[in-house]
Amino acid sequence: MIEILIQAAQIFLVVALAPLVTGWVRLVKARLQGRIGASPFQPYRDLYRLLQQEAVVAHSASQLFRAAPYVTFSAVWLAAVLIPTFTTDLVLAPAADLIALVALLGVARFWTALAGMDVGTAFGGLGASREMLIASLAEPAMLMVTFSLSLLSGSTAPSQIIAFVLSGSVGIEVSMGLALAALVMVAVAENGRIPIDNPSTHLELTMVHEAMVLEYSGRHLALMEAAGMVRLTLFLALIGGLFAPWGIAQAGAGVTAMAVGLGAFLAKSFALASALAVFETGIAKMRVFRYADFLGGALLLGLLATIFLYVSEAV
Amino acid sequence: MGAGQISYDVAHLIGATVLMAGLQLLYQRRLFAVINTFAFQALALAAAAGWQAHVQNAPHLYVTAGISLVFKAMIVPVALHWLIEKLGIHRSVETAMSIGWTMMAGVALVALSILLVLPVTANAAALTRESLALAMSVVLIGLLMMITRRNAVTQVVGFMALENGLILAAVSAKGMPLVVEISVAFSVLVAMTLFGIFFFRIRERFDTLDINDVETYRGDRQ
Amino acid sequence: MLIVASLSVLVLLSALAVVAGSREITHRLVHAGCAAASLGLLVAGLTHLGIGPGGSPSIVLPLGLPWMAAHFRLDNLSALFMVVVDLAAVAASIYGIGYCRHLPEVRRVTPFFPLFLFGMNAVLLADDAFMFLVAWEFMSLASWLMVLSDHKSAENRHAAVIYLIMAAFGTFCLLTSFGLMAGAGGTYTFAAMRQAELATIPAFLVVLTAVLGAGSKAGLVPLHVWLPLAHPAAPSHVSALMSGVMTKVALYGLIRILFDLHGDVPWEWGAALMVIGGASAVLGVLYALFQDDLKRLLAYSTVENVGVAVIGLGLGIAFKDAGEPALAALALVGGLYHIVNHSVFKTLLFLAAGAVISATGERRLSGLGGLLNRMPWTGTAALIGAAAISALPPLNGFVSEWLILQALFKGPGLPHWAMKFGVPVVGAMLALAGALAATCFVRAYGIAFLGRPRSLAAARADLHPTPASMRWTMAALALLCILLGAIPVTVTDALSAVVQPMTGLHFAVSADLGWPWLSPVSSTRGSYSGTMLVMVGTALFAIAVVLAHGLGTRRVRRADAWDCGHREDIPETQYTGQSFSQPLRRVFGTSVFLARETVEMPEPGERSPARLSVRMIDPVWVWLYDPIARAVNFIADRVNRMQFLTVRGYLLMMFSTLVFMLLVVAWRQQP
Amino acid sequence: MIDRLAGLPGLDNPLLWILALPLGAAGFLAVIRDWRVASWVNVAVSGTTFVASLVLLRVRPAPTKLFFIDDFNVYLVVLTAFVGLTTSIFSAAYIARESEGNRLSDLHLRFYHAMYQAFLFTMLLALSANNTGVMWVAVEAATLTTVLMVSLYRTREAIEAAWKYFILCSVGIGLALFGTILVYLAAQPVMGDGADSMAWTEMMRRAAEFQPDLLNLAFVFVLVGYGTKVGLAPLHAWLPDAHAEGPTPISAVLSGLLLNVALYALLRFKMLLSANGHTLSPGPLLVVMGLSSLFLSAFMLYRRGDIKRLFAYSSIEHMGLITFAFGMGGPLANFAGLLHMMMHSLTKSAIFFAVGIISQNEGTKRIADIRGLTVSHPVLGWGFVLAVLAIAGLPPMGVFMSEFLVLGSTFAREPLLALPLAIALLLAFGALISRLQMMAFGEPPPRSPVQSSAGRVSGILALTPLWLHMALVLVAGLYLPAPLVAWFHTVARMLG
Repeated sequence: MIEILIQAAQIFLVVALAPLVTGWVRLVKARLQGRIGASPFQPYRDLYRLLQQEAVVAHSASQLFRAAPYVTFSAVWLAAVLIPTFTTDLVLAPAADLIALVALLGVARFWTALAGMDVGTAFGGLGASREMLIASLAEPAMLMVTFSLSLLSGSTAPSQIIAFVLSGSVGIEVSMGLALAALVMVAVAENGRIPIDNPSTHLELTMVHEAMVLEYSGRHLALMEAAGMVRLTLFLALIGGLFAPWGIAQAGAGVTAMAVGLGAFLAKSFALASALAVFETGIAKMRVFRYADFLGGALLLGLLATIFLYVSEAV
Repeated sequence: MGAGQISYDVAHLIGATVLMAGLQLLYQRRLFAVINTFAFQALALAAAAGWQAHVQNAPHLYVTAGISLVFKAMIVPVALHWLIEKLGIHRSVETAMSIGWTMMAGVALVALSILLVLPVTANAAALTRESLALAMSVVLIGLLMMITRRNAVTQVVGFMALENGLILAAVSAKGMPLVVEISVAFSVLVAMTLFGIFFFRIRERFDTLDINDVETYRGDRQ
Repeated sequence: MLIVASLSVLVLLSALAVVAGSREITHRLVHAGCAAASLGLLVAGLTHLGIGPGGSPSIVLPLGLPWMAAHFRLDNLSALFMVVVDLAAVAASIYGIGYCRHLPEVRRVTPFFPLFLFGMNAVLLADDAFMFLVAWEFMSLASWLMVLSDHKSAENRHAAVIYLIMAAFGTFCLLTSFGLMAGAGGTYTFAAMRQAELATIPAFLVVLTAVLGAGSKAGLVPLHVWLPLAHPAAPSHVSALMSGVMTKVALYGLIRILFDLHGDVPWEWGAALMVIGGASAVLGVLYALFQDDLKRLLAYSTVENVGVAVIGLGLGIAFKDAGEPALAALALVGGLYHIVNHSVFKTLLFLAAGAVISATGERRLSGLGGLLNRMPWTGTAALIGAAAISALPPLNGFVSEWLILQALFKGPGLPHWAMKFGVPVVGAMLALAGALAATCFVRAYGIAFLGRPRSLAAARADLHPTPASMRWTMAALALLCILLGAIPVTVTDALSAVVQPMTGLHFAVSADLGWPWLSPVSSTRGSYSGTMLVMVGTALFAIAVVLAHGLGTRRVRRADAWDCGHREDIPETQYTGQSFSQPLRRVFGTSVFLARETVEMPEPGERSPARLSVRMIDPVWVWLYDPIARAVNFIADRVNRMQFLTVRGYLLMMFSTLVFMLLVVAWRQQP
Repeated sequence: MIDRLAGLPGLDNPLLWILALPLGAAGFLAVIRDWRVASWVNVAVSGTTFVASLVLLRVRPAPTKLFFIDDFNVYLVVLTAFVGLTTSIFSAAYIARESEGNRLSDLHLRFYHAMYQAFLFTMLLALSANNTGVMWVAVEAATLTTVLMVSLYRTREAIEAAWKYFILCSVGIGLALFGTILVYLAAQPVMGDGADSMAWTEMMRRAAEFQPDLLNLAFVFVLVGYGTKVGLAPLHAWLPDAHAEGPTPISAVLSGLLLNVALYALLRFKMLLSANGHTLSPGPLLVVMGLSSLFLSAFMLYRRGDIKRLFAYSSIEHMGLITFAFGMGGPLANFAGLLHMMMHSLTKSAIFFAVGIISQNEGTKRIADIRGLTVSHPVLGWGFVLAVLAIAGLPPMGVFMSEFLVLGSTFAREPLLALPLAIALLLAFGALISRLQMMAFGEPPPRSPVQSSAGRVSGILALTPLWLHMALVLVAGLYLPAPLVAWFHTVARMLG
């Protein structure tokens, strides 16, 4: 019974928290750029406003165009539901390990890209094409990260990995570092942040994600935006959970532990969000055809991470 | 035994003559000489057959002797002379390989056949082993002649020399039946060859049927 | 009994098609009959799987080689593949009832279609090498004739000849394999081969030739060249079978030899197979990414999926040789699962392609577009198929890839250093292939079914409604894609029963979490449950809908596309297949296919449009096949001169042969 | 003379009829004026000969001095009689069509029919001869008759082909005779003078005592001699042209029967060697010649533009395969060789039937000009496709079974030899299939098909043999009758 409640809590926590995290990132960026910036709660208002507006759908659009936002959002949400945030003791956790998480994000991407192509405008295709280019390199990188983590901990389930890391049997592993680096790069790419993509640009030739959702409006756009926010939260939670799991509540922990876990989770998330903001402010966006190098690098890091395990085993 | 000795010597002598005639065929430069030499070889063959008939007292061999005497030693040479006149064939032998080399090759073939036959026929009658070696060399020389001489006539002669060798082997194989049939069959072949040369107007060589058109047909040129 | 009946029905049907081929009803009748017959076979296979392990006794017919009759036998493995084959066969046949009307040369298809089905089933049932090869060639022959059915186009004839030659190559290879296993005795029964003790080198050759032979039919790189030519050339429901099923029959042959007849294959071969599989997967999907022809794209993606399955098999061999039956079973189950899945969604996609072609008469992506609005059934089915083949949960494609990855992640546990370092690389290849597959099918589906029609034919697609038989088959297959993904555990249990004789271990893929949870080896290893995902996912979807509609409005207004304010209604401005794959072409094409882009800009003031032309060369052709062809031509030219010698020349050849042999004898006779 | 007459079979002996019928018919046909009657008489005689030969399956006549029937030649005799019959049926139709075009005068046709029967006679004689000399004479006579028929059209090409054929084969025959004499010399010391030491039945019994070295020598000559007639490379030169230029029925019997007869002669001598046991093994020589024929023809196939030459070369290929099989020896390979002899003669003659009709319909022999047969003439076209697929070695036709056995057994014993074999077969396969597709599929050339009623009748008449042969080959591919298998096994054992 209690597990069910925890799970339910998690389900709504991620959705509730996601806009705030995004808002926080924007705020920090604004401050770093010397602006006052909107309040971190602005995203909630934006989403609500969009929900109120009527949805405009192009004549040439098909049913897929209207279904896509819901599917995308629920896929990302489902992924976010299954990863440990403040506790590893989730009923649904066994339903999907890291591989399945990657694939769930893939579902969201699949639909978004198709939706981008559905109206039949040049920009939609452009966005979809670039998005898939990024994905087809980022996804393998993510899987290689999973590979090395599962080699290290003997499991692909996040909860198990966290348990393993917490057990302290892992020292300072080179491969852990490499995996972390790869995961961060993937996260940047997946969430369409600088240097891969600029979430706040509408400069036509540099858009990726924005170009796909260009035709959306009203609640459809709201769902797409929300999906993006949840995805960001998800990745922050993942990085924080896998590589700095301290404070997270283990199975069978009491309420206090849960509270601690929640606090730790929020702290980690906002810290990482701030870090992201700093990072984004620091560097410039790269040209489309450098993506391959960037993400190929991530893939190779992931591969190296697995290889290094034997090196450290061998010595 | 004496008689055996004598019969052996004579047979050997005649066989050797046939072979010599064969080698001489390779040596000739003029068509008529070739034909005459061939006639001489046929004569020798007839003698060999006759002698074998006498020795093995196998009467049917006299038929073979008769055939080679009448048909090969007389009719064929005459026919060839007539052909040459009729078709106006060049009188000189075109060689694809110089006389000297041909002779050497011929000798080598003789050596080869002796090398092959003599050791293996140890238990055969002495009579046969000698003439078998001779016959084989004649056969090979005939084939050699067909290859190294360009004229139609010389090639026919080569073929007939080859066949003389076979008859020689046949007659000297003690008590071999069907020799007559075989020699008859061969005479038919020879006849057809001559007929063909005449009928198809083969002036120069087997290869082209008609000298008039240059490009000869060899089957689906694409 | 049922099997024999169904098979004989098939033969009779083809006879019927020959006799009464002139009437249109015959063709529909034949296809219906095929559906019934293959349904019978399907039932037979399923019941046998239901009974559980232990093959039925071998049936002996007084056919084939006189001294060893013809043996037939149905064991779990063949039963599984029988299910795979006939599932697709039923679908294709029913589809054919409606589809055969659209065929240009239907009289050249119907007679061979039943024979094709017959051949494939016979391969699975054969229990001796002779019958196996007869059926194998029979299968090739029938499909060759159907590839040739539209024989007026030179392209198809070219495809057909290459196909048949490659098939013959494969047969010769398998013949070698069997010949070596049978030994000089000439007892070609599988039972005898299982007992055969092989020395090192023959054993090596057996596996090598088996891989070459089965691989060439399954379309493993670099023996895949015929596949993308031949599969598209056939009528779509035949292409579906060739691509979705015939390649599986080839894999059956591979499994039969490597795991059953030969028994103990060394791990090096496992490694080799994994590398081949990885290469096929990546190259296949890359080829597919750059195709403009819808059916050829699907054919290339077949190469990829076969590669994925083969990775599983190779891993299975490696684990088995390393004495890890549990993991071997896991890998094999993954491989077999992928085989099942691919047969379903590849059939579905080819059938959809067929529907598209018969509605629009257009095979090129660049001529399609906007079909989802005009062909909703086909569009929806194809969408599910595309999602499944892109390995998206909760559909079936994902489950098999998940299983193979799970096995792969254990690969570094193998004792050999080659594997320790090789497996991660193969893993990367597999992951890359999966991601690229998603891209490939986003492209294919997006260009063909979404956006605005790129040609008049595509715009008028709704004027040619798809016949019911076609629609229902596609719907059924799409449903199957979901089902196989939603209840993975049920499937894996059946598969592990099939795998048991191969690994000698009964192995529950849902270890200790119980039914809906797919948790191989142990519950802490990582687990997956399609069932749960479906349930929770739908729940969340519902919540999302309720939230969005509850908090906001439900009003929708149709308007022109905004497109950043550029108003235009020229469909040509859409992204095309070419432009979609252009970034990836820059990334991979230049290195793999030596792709070169050239832009011709018109002179200033000229009206002619600027052109971007892309040249890509297929390395396999350039480096492997062209040289062979050149060599053959060269030698043929030289040899051909012997046709034009003079009589004297020929006599010379005779003479030298004679003298040569005499010399040989003289030499050999020296005491 | 007396002993020779004693060699003849008695009236109760089916063999007498099998031999006497064609011989008599040859004389009779020479005097029939009307070719229509003649062609039907031809069919009738061949039919009765075939029936008579069927008797051999039941009663096995006792061997005489000159003639005998054993497990080996019985099936060849029946096969020869059968293909003789079917070919005569085909030839009736073929001649009818030819005479429409007035390519052949009545005199030529009389000559043709007479020679046809004479040819059948010589082949049956060669097969059933119990005496090496008689066999030799028969083969020589067969050469002569066929030479005359090859030159029937009197075109330059025909005459040149005939000439080439004549010269090469007479030389070959000569060498074969020398080999025969050598064998006699090997036998004579053991078994004394006279016909006994030329009779197969006698020689086989006491072969072990013969002098091995002499047999080696003999076999070389026999191999080159009869090998020329078998058409083994590099002695093959006469074969393609002779097949291409003669009337198609003759090409059919040449490929289908004459090559078999020559091979049969060769194999008899091989049996002698293996019965002797102390000789050098003839296997290597056969294997080498077989492989050379396979490769030569495989490459030649790629350059052929003439449909009849194409299949002539494919005959060389298959003879090479058979020779290879016998060279490998062993129960499996020998069995396969015997089976392949049968399958090849059925299939190849069927192919030539088809080719004959095709070249008559299209009015050309150039492959490049033949297109879309399955469209323009479905029954003929598909029959042709079936036949070519069969000869290419695709199941379920019989050729596949024999090729399977040859390859399988060779791989089991000599993988290094099997590899080139497989390569050559694959090469030939490729060439045949590509040509087949060219001819059978694609857009047929625009031509108004002029089908006179007579033409249609003769068309059906011409197609029956083709489909009959294919049916047999198909059945044989799936099921072989037990007695045939038993014969093959005994012969395979004799061949060692």
